[in-house]
Amino acid sequence: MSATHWSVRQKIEIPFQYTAGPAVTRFLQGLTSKKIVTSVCSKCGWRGVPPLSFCGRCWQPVTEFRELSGTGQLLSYSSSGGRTFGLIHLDGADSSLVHWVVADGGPLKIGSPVEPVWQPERSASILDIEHFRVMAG
Amino acid sequence: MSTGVAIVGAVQTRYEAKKAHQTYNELVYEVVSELLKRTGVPMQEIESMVTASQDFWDGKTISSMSVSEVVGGYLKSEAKVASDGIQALIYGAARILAGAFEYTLVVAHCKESEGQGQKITAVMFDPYCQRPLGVIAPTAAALQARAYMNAAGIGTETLAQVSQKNHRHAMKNPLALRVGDYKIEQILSAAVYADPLTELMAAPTSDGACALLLANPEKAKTFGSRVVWISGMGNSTDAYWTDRDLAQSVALAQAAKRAYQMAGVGAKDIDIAEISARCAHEELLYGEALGLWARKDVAKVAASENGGKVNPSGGAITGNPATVAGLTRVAEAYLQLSDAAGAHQVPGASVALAHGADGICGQTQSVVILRRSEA
Amino acid sequence: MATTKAEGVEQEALRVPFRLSMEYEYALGAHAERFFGELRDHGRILGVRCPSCHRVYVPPRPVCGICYAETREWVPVSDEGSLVGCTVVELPFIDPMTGERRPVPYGFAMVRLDGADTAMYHFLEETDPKKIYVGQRVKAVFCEQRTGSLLDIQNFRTLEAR
Amino acid sequence: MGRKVGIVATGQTKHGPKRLDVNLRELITEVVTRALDDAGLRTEDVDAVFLGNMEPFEGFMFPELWSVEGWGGYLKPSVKFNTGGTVGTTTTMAAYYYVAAGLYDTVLAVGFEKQSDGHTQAAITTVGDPVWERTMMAGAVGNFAVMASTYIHESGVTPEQAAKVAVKARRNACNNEYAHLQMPNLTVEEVLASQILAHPIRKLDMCPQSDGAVAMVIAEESRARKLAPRPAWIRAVATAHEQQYMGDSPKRLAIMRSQIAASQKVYKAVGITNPRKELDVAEIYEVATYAEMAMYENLGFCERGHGGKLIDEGVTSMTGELPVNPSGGVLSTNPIGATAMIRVAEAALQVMGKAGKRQVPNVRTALATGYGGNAWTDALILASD
Repeated sequence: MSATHWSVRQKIEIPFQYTAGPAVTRFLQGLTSKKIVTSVCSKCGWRGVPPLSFCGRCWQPVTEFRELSGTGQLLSYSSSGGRTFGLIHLDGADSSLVHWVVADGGPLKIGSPVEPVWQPERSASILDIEHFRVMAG
Repeated sequence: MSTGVAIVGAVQTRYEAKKAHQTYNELVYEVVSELLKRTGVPMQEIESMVTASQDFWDGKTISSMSVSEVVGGYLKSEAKVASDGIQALIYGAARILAGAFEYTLVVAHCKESEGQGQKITAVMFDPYCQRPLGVIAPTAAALQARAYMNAAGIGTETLAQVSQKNHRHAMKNPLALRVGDYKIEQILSAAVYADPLTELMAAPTSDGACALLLANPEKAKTFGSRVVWISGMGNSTDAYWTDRDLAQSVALAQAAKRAYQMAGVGAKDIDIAEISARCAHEELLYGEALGLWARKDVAKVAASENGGKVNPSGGAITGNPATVAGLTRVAEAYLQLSDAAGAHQVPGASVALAHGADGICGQTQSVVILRRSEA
Repeated sequence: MATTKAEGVEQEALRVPFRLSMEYEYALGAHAERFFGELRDHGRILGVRCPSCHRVYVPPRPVCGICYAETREWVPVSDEGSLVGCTVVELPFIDPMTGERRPVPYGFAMVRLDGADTAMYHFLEETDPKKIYVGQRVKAVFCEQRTGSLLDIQNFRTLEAR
Repeated sequence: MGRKVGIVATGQTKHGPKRLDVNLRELITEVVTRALDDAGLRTEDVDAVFLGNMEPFEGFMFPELWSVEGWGGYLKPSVKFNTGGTVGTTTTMAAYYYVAAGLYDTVLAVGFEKQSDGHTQAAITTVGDPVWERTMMAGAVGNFAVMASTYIHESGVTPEQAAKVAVKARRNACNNEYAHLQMPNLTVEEVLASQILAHPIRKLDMCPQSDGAVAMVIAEESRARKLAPRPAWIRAVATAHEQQYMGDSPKRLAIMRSQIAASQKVYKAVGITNPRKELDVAEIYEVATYAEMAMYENLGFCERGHGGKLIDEGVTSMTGELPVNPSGGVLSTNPIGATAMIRVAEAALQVMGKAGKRQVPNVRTALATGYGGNAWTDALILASD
């Protein structure tokens, strides 16, 4: 209770488990084998990360999936709480991927080339990518 | 041209960092009771209410239940929009245009101080690939800010100028939370909100509520100069934040086009624009999409007082809570066109634009065009 | 990972866990402050009366929704009342305030205190469903130490049997 | 009263306890595809989309914006609602008002919920006020148990009569390919023997939790006539709220003030004075067996206290004078964000003559209701020309 006014502190604590569905499952499973998978719409060519099983623009199922190289370019970055978040344009994808980024091979600036650094132990989670590092040159 | 729906009154609370003295029904009763007093319309004559609030901000499933009684909803038609209050206003107008109700009360409330803002915004993010990283709304806004600065070729000084202008305007707005004649250097060196945005380039945590009364043309006749007509409305939904170019708002450009078409006006006819920008870069980005200025001119726009026609109220950056910020813009546009804006009144305006957005990096965009009545 | 056969597709169903865990500090507001101040300091329960229809509301609130009239008059109500509706919960569900299963069985009811026109949710001491019934007279059991919370009333004890 | 507006097409998923084969976006796509196919439309033909669901059940703020590609929403106007159990009917009514106002001509209404991803009773408990109710509340089960005890006291209905409601619901559901619980051989004894959740509510007295979605295409008159041979016209709509706290309505279910008010508003609007005779079918939002009987009384299907008699006499069975919930109702299917809209969709199927095995013969006028929060009510009357 604050000095002058009363309040009650309470928690809302509820466990969730989000069903990934076929396309996102394929993406997460790809991470266990160090692969970044995108979906490709046969009509408009949109390459989604995480992949889509249905294209909302063309209103048709998506059945083609591709493995990306994993490299990309930094679209933007922002550091807070001792960590730097990067918005990454992956080569061969249209969606951007947000992840942690580290300068390493060069400074963090828009356009810097980046590549994923993989965790030794992987469990079909986005955290299987430890972070993206700026590549040299 | 009028759509046939008028605003006849608008009331806001003072926006404060923490309204520890009020629970939700008291907060909302404050604005609704004042609105009924100012308009002279008793609750018995109002059958339709549209509210806007968010379960995660209120820490309650069905957040509208807390205010059902104080908005006069007992045995009446209240519905809750789970998005920015400007959407509740558009839905309220639709109810009147459908001929179903003579009046509609529109109310938005939020107490950001009661929840943990960071954690609350985290649940807007993709649960598979984004939430595990700890991404929260300030991070996404900062990523957008840097992308926009890069695309528009501007630096943080330009953002500081936008913030300076708004906080100066707020000095004439008694309801504004954060007010001050800040120096550019002060804004640039303020604590980090989320790099590159400093705390003075982003809205502080705030509590507040806002209520408007809509009326059909027949009822509006009795309100004389306090009548302001809704002459255009537009809304659009953008792609998810990681599936679009964050440096522009295609959805806002489309929402504005729809509203301009309905109102029979263009961007050049807008005398006052209240843009719902809780971060400095959003005002410039959204102003582009609204056709108020071109990207190549944003540095000049930020440096000029722009005739004081953008956010005379000080805007959302001075502290308007989520879900309320857009309805606050409509309220401020109404006050300008009914000559009730007091110290921050801009003389001679006849067409005003109010904008609202919600979701990550403004994924849902709404525009309302108001016109002074010729009475 | 559970495997399921749904809609004809054998599917390795992956599910990503997330623990929603948020803390809130809810302001009580003027009416609840008055109610709980009285409860803490004098062990008395207050309702607020509508000037138009004279209904006495517990919990108190700023306006009577029926008349849309401001409720300004505070009136004491009894710590005894009757059960408007009652139950004993046997289903162990996840309590959102802890994230764990709430211990069952526990009794709770809508209790209309003498002098109030509305009823209030509270715990019942009794947990045998055969020993509670609508209309039954009950009395508040106050805690020794009162801190200004609804749980200053530990629960309601039945005063009679069928 | 604005333009004439009709429901021309509907789509539903196969509702079930747990859809592990789709995420939320894919669940929505499944149902929007079915509704558009039913109307013979493409997404480009849709002017705006109205969505309803309960974010706390998904642990997700703006789930409809994350799912935007799932309902073809890119650069489309859209509005999101969250009003508890009534969200499906409230979303439908919003779509109706926008089209009646002439703002849009052809719109989609979508209700969705994936409850298996979360914990529904926990989330429903946060419906309770944190200061006054949450500590005692036990989700919807606890609320309905308390309300049922009051109704039993007022009307004298018996657990056997309640069990008959459960049997009617789960047997009707066998004629509904979308229903979650289909129990052709369910008996009264089985219901009475099912596990107690909160006295007097047993497991089979209570609705299930489901994953599921529903979508409807709603259009103004001229388009509606082109899109459907027999549109289900939305003839009257009403919402009536309760006061703020659970205990404000003393006899909450027994005398449901909001349901009496909302139903009388829609009856008056279409000139109905004896709903039991003048309605051909009703899809009501009953949550629990005792609630269905109480709602018969509040909806004016019978006198006060006669809810049990109506069940005993089979008045509300498929062969009765006023069939109630041919779809199996909420007792058979409950994806909360969709549940109230499923009532409207099923009522529309009856009026359009497209209800297949659960079709009540020559339906001209149907009632659909939504129940939400602390017993407030949405009511709609659908009718053919």
